Amino acid sequence: MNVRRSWILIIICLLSTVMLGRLGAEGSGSAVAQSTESTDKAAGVWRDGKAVFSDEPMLDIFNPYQRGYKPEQPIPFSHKLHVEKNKMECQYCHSGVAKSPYATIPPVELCMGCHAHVRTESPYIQKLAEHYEQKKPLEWEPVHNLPEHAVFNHERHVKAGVGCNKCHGQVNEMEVVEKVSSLRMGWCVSCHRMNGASIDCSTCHY
Amino acid sequence: MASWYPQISYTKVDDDLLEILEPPGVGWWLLLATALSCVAMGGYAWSIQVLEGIGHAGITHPIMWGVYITDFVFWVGIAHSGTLISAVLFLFRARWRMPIYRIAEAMTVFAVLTAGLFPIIHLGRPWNFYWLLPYPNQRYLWVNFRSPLLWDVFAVSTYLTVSTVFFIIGLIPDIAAARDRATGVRKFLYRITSLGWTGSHKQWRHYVAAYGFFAALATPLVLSVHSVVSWDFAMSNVPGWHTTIFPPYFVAGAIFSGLAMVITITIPMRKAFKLENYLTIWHYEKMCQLIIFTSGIVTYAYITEFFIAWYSNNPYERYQFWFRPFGDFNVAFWGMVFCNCVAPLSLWFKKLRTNIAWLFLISIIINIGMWLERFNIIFNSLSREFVPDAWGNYNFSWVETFITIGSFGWFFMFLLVFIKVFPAMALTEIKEIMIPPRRDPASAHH
Amino acid sequence: MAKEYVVVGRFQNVDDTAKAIRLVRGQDREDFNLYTPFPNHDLEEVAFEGRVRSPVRRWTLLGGMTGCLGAFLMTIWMSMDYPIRTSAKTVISIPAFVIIAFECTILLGALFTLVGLLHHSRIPNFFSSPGFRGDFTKDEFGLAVRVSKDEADKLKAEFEQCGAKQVEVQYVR
Amino acid sequence: MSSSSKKGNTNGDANGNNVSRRNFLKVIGAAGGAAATGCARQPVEKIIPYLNQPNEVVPGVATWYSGVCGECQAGCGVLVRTREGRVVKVEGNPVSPINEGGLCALGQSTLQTLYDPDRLREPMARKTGGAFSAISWKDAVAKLHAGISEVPDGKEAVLLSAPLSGSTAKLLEEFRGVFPKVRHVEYDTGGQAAVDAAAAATFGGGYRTHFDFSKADVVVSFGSGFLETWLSPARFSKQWSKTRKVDRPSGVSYVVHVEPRLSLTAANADRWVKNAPGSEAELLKALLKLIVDKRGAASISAGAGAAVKQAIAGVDVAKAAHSAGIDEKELEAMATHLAHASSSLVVAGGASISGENELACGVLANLINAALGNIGSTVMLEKRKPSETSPLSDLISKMAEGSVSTLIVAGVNPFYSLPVSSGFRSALAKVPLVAALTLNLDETASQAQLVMPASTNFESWSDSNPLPGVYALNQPSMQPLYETLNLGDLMISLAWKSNKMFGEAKTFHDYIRAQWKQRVGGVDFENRWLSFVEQGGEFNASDLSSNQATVSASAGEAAAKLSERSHGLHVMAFPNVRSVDGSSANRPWLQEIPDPMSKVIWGTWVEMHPDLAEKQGFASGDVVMVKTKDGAVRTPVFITDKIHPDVVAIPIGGGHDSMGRYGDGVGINALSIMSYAAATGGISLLNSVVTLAADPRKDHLVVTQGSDDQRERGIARWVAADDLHNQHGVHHGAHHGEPMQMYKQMEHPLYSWGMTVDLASCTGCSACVVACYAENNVPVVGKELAREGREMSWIRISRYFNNDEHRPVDGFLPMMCQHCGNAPCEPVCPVYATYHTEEGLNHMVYNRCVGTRYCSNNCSYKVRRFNWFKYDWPEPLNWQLNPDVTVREVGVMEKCTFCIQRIREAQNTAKNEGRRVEDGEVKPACASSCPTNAIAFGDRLNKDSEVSKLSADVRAYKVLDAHLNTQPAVSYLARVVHPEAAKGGGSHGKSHGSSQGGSHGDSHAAAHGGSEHH
Repeated sequence: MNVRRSWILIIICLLSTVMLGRLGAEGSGSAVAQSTESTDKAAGVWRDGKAVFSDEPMLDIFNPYQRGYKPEQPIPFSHKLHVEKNKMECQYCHSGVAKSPYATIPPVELCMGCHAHVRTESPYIQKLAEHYEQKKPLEWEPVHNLPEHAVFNHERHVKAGVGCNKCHGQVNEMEVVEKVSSLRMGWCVSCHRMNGASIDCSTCHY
Repeated sequence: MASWYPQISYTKVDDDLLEILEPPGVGWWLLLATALSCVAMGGYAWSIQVLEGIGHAGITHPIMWGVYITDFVFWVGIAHSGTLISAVLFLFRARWRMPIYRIAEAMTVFAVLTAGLFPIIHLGRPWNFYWLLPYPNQRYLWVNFRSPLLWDVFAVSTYLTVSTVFFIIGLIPDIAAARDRATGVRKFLYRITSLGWTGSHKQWRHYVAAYGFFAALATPLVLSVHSVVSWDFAMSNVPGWHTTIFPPYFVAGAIFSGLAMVITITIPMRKAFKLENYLTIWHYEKMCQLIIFTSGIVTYAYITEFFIAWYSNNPYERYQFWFRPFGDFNVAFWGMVFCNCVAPLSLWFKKLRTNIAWLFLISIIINIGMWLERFNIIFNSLSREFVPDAWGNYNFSWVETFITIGSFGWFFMFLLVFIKVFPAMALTEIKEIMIPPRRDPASAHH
Repeated sequence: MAKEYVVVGRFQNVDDTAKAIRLVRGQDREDFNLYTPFPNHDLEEVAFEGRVRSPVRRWTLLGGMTGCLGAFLMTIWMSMDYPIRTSAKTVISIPAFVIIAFECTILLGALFTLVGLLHHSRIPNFFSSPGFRGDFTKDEFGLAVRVSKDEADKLKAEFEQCGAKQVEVQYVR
Repeated sequence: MSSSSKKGNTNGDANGNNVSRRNFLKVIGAAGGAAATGCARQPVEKIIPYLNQPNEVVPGVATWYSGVCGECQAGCGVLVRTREGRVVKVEGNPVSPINEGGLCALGQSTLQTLYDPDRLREPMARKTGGAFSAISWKDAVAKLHAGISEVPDGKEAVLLSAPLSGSTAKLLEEFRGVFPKVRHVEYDTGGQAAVDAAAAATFGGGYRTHFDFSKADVVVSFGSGFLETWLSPARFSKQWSKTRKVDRPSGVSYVVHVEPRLSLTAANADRWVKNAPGSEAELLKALLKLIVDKRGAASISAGAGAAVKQAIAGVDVAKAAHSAGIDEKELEAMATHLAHASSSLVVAGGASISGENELACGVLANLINAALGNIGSTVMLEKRKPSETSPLSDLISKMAEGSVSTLIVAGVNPFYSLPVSSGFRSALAKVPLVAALTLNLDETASQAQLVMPASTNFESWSDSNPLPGVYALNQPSMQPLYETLNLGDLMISLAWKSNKMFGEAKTFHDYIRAQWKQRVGGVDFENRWLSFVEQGGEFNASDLSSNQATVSASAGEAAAKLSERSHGLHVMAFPNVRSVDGSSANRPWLQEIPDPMSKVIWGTWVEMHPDLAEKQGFASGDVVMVKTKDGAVRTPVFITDKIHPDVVAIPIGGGHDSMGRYGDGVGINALSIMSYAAATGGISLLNSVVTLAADPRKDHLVVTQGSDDQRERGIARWVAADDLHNQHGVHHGAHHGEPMQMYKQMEHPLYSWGMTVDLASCTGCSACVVACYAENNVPVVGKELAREGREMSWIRISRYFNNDEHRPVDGFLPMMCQHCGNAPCEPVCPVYATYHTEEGLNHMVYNRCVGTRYCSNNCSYKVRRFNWFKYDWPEPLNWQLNPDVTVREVGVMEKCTFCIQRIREAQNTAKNEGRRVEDGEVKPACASSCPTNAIAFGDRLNKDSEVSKLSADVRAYKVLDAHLNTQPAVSYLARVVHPEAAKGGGSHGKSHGSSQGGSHGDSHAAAHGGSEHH
C-alpha cells in the first residue's frame, strides 16, 4: 500500500510540474476576432519539440493594446469600403511601407486628392476638408503600437514577402480597424522562428 | 563529557524552557518597536530608491556594488552558522549544539530572509526581479545559467527552502510539547503548526531518519552556498576578486561571523530568560574554540591573498593589495584585521573566554569585522581595477545606511517574534540527551 | 470482533515501557502505538523488533536524482531553446550547469524527503489520535493498544503488572 | 551617408513653404515626444500625419542636407541629418576642402544651440520700466530702422559683428550705401585678426596668411593651439595628421610647441617647451638670429634681409633663453631642425602670445618663415582687400563719448567677452539704442533696448569664403523653430523699410543666388546652383604657392620694438575645445565633456604648479581668488606640474549669468580679469597677478579621470617612428604567452565588425565624444551627478601622463566598448541582457536589463555606463534625439554599440541592392566626426578592409588583451613619436609616473569619488 501511495504522489508531483510549465499555453483559445494565419494558430502548442507559450491572453489584461483593441477614430475611415469596393491597394495610401521602416499614415493632402470631389456631402469628408483647409492636424488613434525599445522595419518585412495581413489581419474586411495580433515579443519570435528569420536580440532591440 | 546538566526532571525542562513563551514584558515590546522603526526607516529609504532611481545609493562608476552586496554577503554569512550547528554538528554528534541549535537555525532562516532582500534591493529595476527565474514566458526567453548571479538565485533559494524545512521539522515535536501545555488561542495555533504530532514510535522512526537526511543534505549546502556567493566575486576578473581561495575563505568567514552572531543573540536571551542552566559557560567555550579556529582560517586567507598577489607578479593584483592597506579606504582593511584577526586572539585566554561580557563584546567586534571584510573586498577591488583612468571612489549615502539599519530591524523583528511564539530551545532534544529514566531498583518487583 | 477500545498504559521509565511492549508484541498485537516525548532508540528497537530502518531514504534518493537530472535537462534544454552566445562560451556550458544541478539535487532531495516524512508519519493529522495523552510529549511514555471489549481489562492488568503508573481504557467511537 | 542621399533644398525660400509653421511644429513635436518617452510602456500617442508631405520627406528615412558650420570663421562644411523635418545630427562634409569630413566638438554641438531651451524666441523691446516685452518683427524692424536712418549729426550707428565674409560682407557694403551712417566694426575672438595684423605688418596691407601644416616636416608653434581652437582647428588637425604617418616619404613631422602650459596642442607635440609667460617674442627673435646664423645671411631674400637684420639686432640668445627659463640648447636644437628641414613652419598665436607683443610675435614668425623660404610652401599668401573695419578700442571710446547713437550687436557677446577694463560695459550704457540680433538673451543682449532672435545656420541661408576659391554655401535644413532672421535677412528688411532693394533680392536667399550667379556666370546656372547646394559650396581652392610678397620695411621695426615683459606671476586665460570663446556655454554636451588635459567638467578651474600651490598652501579643489589689476575671480585650484610656475591658467568660457540654464553660474569668466590691449584692439589673455589668496567659498571640482598614471599597464602605448616594434608604456616583464582557451572563438558567418584607433592621429580633441552623445541619445547628468561619477559618456578619452618633461603625455586613448570576443561582461549577466551577436558585436538589450550591474564590475575597460536615474531632455532639446536609438530607462546599463543603428541602416540598403555591406559604408558617429580620421571601422572578415589592414599593422595592439585574453574588436595603433623626441627625456621604456604623478592621480580619483574639494 505504501509503495502504491508513493507512486501516486510522485506522479502527481511530476504532473503538476508539467502543468505549471504549460500554464501559459493553455489559455490561448482566446476570443480573437480573426485568427488569420498559421502564426496565430500555432501559438500555444507544442511544436517541433519546442514549447510555445506565446500570446497568453491571461497576461494581456495588463496590456492596454490587447487583441481586439478597436479604438474610435476621429473620422470613421472604412478600409473595407476603400479596399474591397474601390479596389485600392494598401500602398496607395501607406506609401512608406516598402521604402521606410514606417508604413506611414497618408497625408491629409492625399485624402483630399479624391475627396475634393468625391462624397463631399458626407459630414466626415467635410470634417476632413475642414482640417485640410484650416491646416489643423488630424489625430488618428494608433491601433498597432510597438514599444519604443522594439525596432520594426516595414520595408524589410514587405520585401521578404510578409503580407500585410500576417500581422494586421484582413484589414480589407474591417469597417473599423482592429488589432488582431498581440504584437508581443513571443508572437514575433514564433514567426521569425518558423520562417528562419533571425531571432538574435539585436535584430529588434538596439 | 556525557552531559553537563544537573539531572533535572523532564517536567522542569518543559517548565523552564516554555517559560520563554510567556506573554512578553515591556522590554520585549520596546525591542520590537525599535526593530519595527528600523524596518520603517529601511522601507522609506527603499521606496525613495525605487521611485526615483538606484542613484540615491552612493554606488557609482566604477563601484557598481557597494553596501547592498556587502549586506547580502554579510547576512548570508550570518546564516551559515545556524546550519553548521544544526546539521554539521548533528552529524558529528556534538552534544553541545543542543541548547543553541534552535536559535541558530532561526537565525539562519531569518538571516537568509534578510539576505534575500538585498539582491532585489540592489537591482536597477527591482520590479523585474522575477526575470532571474527560469519561468516560461511569452517572450520565449530563459535565463543565463552561466551567470554566477543565477547560481546565487538557485543557491540562496535552495538554502532558504532547505533550512526552513529543517527548521520546521525540528520544531514539530517541540510545538507538540508546547501544544500539550498551552491553552486557548495558543493551543489552537500549536495544534495546527504541530501538524498533529503525537510522538508515536511510527513517527519517530521516520522522523529520525528524515532528520538525518536533512542534516546530510544541509551539510554540503552550507559549504556550497557561501562558495557560490564567493563565486559572484571569484568568477569575475576583477583584481582582488579573481582568486581560487575565495570559497573556503568565505565559508570559514561565514561560520566565523555566524558563530559570533549566535553569541550576540544568546547572551542577552540567556540573561533575560534565565537559561544559565541550559546555556552554560561550557557551551560558550565550545563556540569560542570554533571561533578561534575559523578566525585562524580567515587570517590565513588574508595572508595568502597578499602572498599570492606578490608571488604572481601580476601588476594589477599587486597594486590592489598595496591599495587595500595603504589606499583611500584603508580604515576598512585595518578595521577588518583588528576585528577578525587580533581581537579573537583574546579568546585563547580562558579567563576572557569565560567572561560573558567580554564574549559579548568580542562577538559584536567580529560582526563588525566581517561586515568590513566584505566591504573591503567589494569596495577596494572595484575602485582600483585594470584601467587607472577609470579608478574612482565611493561614499555611501543615507539611503544605503537606512536600508542596512532596516535589514537589522527586519532580522531582529523576526527573531523577537519567533522567540515569543515558538519554542526557541530544543526541549525534545535536550530531553533526548539526558539520561533516560530507568526502573528504580529499589521499587522493582522482585 | 470490533476493536472498539484503546488501552493506554502510562509509564514512567524506559524499562517498564520496554517490558510492556514486549508483552504486547508477544500477544501478536500489531495495532499499538508507543508514544515517547523524545526518540528513544532502545524502545524503538523493541517496538519494531529491530526493523527500524525507515523507507524515507528512498524518497531522498529519488528526489536527489530527480533534481540532478531535472536540472541538467532544464539547463540544457533552456539553453538550446533560445540559444544565446556569451563570450565565446558554448551554448551548453556543462561546468556552469553542474552548480545548478547540485543545488537542485539538494533542493529536491530535501523536498522529497519532506514529502516522504509527511507521508510515512501520517502527518498532518489534525484528528486526535486515540490513546494519545498530553503528558506523552512531556515526561511519560505511553503505550496505546486497540483491543476488543473483552480483552481490555486483561491488558490493563498486564500493563499494571509491567509497572505502568496508570492504565486507562478508552472507548473509541 | 552617401552623397546620393544629400538633398538640395529646392523649395527656394525656407520660409515660403506652404506648411504653416505651427502645424509643422506640432508634427515634429509629436515625433519628438514619442522618442523621449523611453523604453517604459508608453501612453497612447496620437499619430499625426503630415497635412502636406514635403516631397523629399519619407517618414522613417533620414534626409541629408549640406551646409556650413557657422561656429567659427573656419567655414567647415557639414552634412545635416534630418528626420521627419527635424535636424538630428551634424556630420562633417567629406567634400569640403576645409575639414574633409571631420568636425570638431564645437561643430558637433551646434544642435544644442538650435534646440536650446533658453533660446530667444521672439523680438523684444525694453519697456520704460526696464523689463523686456515681446513685440512683432515689424515693430522691431521699424524701431531699428529709425535708429539707423535718423542718426543725429556728429553721431553714428555701428554694426558690431564677427568678421563677415561672402555674400553677407557684400550685402553689408551695399547696405552701407543705403544707410551711410552705419559703420561696421569687426569683433574677432578667434585669433584671425592678430594673424591678419601680423601679415599686414610684415607684407603690407592686403595679404592674409594661410598655413599648411600638411607640408611641414618641422613645425615650431609659439602658443598657437592649432589642434584645438586656433583659426581652423579641424583643417589644421587633418593637415597635421597627414604628417604623422609613418610611411610619409619625408618621415614623421617634428612638432615643437612653446607655451607656458601644457595645452592640447602641446600635449600632441613631439616636444613641449615650457617657457616663462610672455617670453615668446624674445625667443622668436633669438630663434630668428640662430636661423640666420645657421643658414647665413646670404640665403635670405633681399627683401626680407633688411627687416630680419633689424629684428635681430642686438639679440642675445643666451639671455633670451635664460629669461624664458629654458635651456639655450633648446633654442639651438629648434633652430637646427628648422634650418635643416626641407619644409618647415613657424606659427605664433593663441593666448600665451597675446598682449602687447602679439604683433611682434606674429611678424617674427612671418620673418622666420620668410627667412626659411616657407612662403609659398607652408605659408600661403592670399591677396585680399583689407578689411575696412575700425578698431574696437575706437568704438569703445566713441561709445563712451556718447557719439554712437545706435549699436547693433550681431552674434557677438562683447559685454561678456571683453575685459571689464576695456570700458565696454560702462560705454554701452551711453548708447541710446542698443539692438542685439542674438540666439540667446546673453549678457550683451540683456543690456540692449531691442533684442531680435537670430536664426541658426540650420534655419537660414548663408555663404562664406574661407579660403581663396572656396565658397561654402549653407542651406537651411529645417523650418525655423521660431520667427528668427539672420543678419542678411535683417539688412534686407531694413533696406526694404527705406524702400530700397538690393538688386531683385526679396530675401537673403535671393541675394546669395544673385551673388553666386554673378560670380560663376549665368550659363546653366540653375543646374550648377543645384549642385552647389547639394555639395555645400563651390570648392575650387586656388593654388597660392606662386604668391610671393616682399617683406615691408616696417616689418623689422614692428619686430624689433618689444614692450618690456613684466616678470612675476601671471594669469592666463586659455581657450579649450569645450568652451572656446564662451558662446557655447549653454550646451550641456560641451559642459559635460571633459577638458582633454585636466579632465574637469562643468566649471572652470585655475591650473597651478605644485610648487606655487605648496608655497601658497593650496590643495587641489580649494577655491582661490586670482586678482589682477583689472579684477578678481574665484575658482577651484587644479594642481598640475604641466604648467610653468610663474603662471596660473584659467579656461575661458565660464561665468555666464545670462546664457541659459546650463551655462549660467558654471565657473567664472576668466576674460573679465584680463587686460585690454588698446594698442592692438585685442584682449591680452595674459595678465599679471596681483594677489593669489585662498577663498572661504566652497565649490566642487569635478575631475572625471581617476589616475593620470597608467603604471606601465600598456593602455596608451607609443613607438618611435624609427623603431615601430618597440612599444612603450607597457611593462615588458609581464608579457604572457599565447593564452589557453577552453572554448573555441565564436564564428561570425556574415560580418565581424571591428574598429581601429590610430593614436598617432588622435589629438584628444573630444569631437567623437560629442558626436556619440548626439548620435546615441546619451543623457547629460549635470554637475552634481557627474561629481558622483555618474556621467554617461560612452567614450572617454584616457589621457596618461609620464614623467618626461618635454613629452609628458603618453597619449590620448579614446576608450569605448571594446566589443571583446571573450567579453567578461557577457556570461555574468543572469538574464542575457548583454550577449554576443553573430556579427561580433557585444550587444546590450536595454529592455532586458534588470540592473544587477555585474557586467560593469566585470568590464575590464570600465566602459559600461548605468542609468542611475531617469534623465530628461527639456523641450525642445528632446527634438534632437535620434529616433533610431532607444532612449534608456532608469536602472539599465548602456554602452557603445558600434552605432548598430548605422550598421542596420547600411545592411538594409545593401540587402535592397542584393550585396554585402562594403568597406567604409558604415561609419560610427565617432569615426565620422574625427577630424583626423583616427578611427576606422569595418568588417574584419573582409581581409581588404581598412580595419583588417590596420589591425594587422605592426603598431596595432589591444588593450589588456595580453593579460586577460578578452579578444577586443578594437585595435589601437600605438602613437608615433618623432625619433628625436623619443630619444630625449627620461621616459625610456619606463613611463612609470613619478611619485608626484602617482599621488596626483589618486587625488583626482578622490575628487571623482565624491570627496569634496573646497
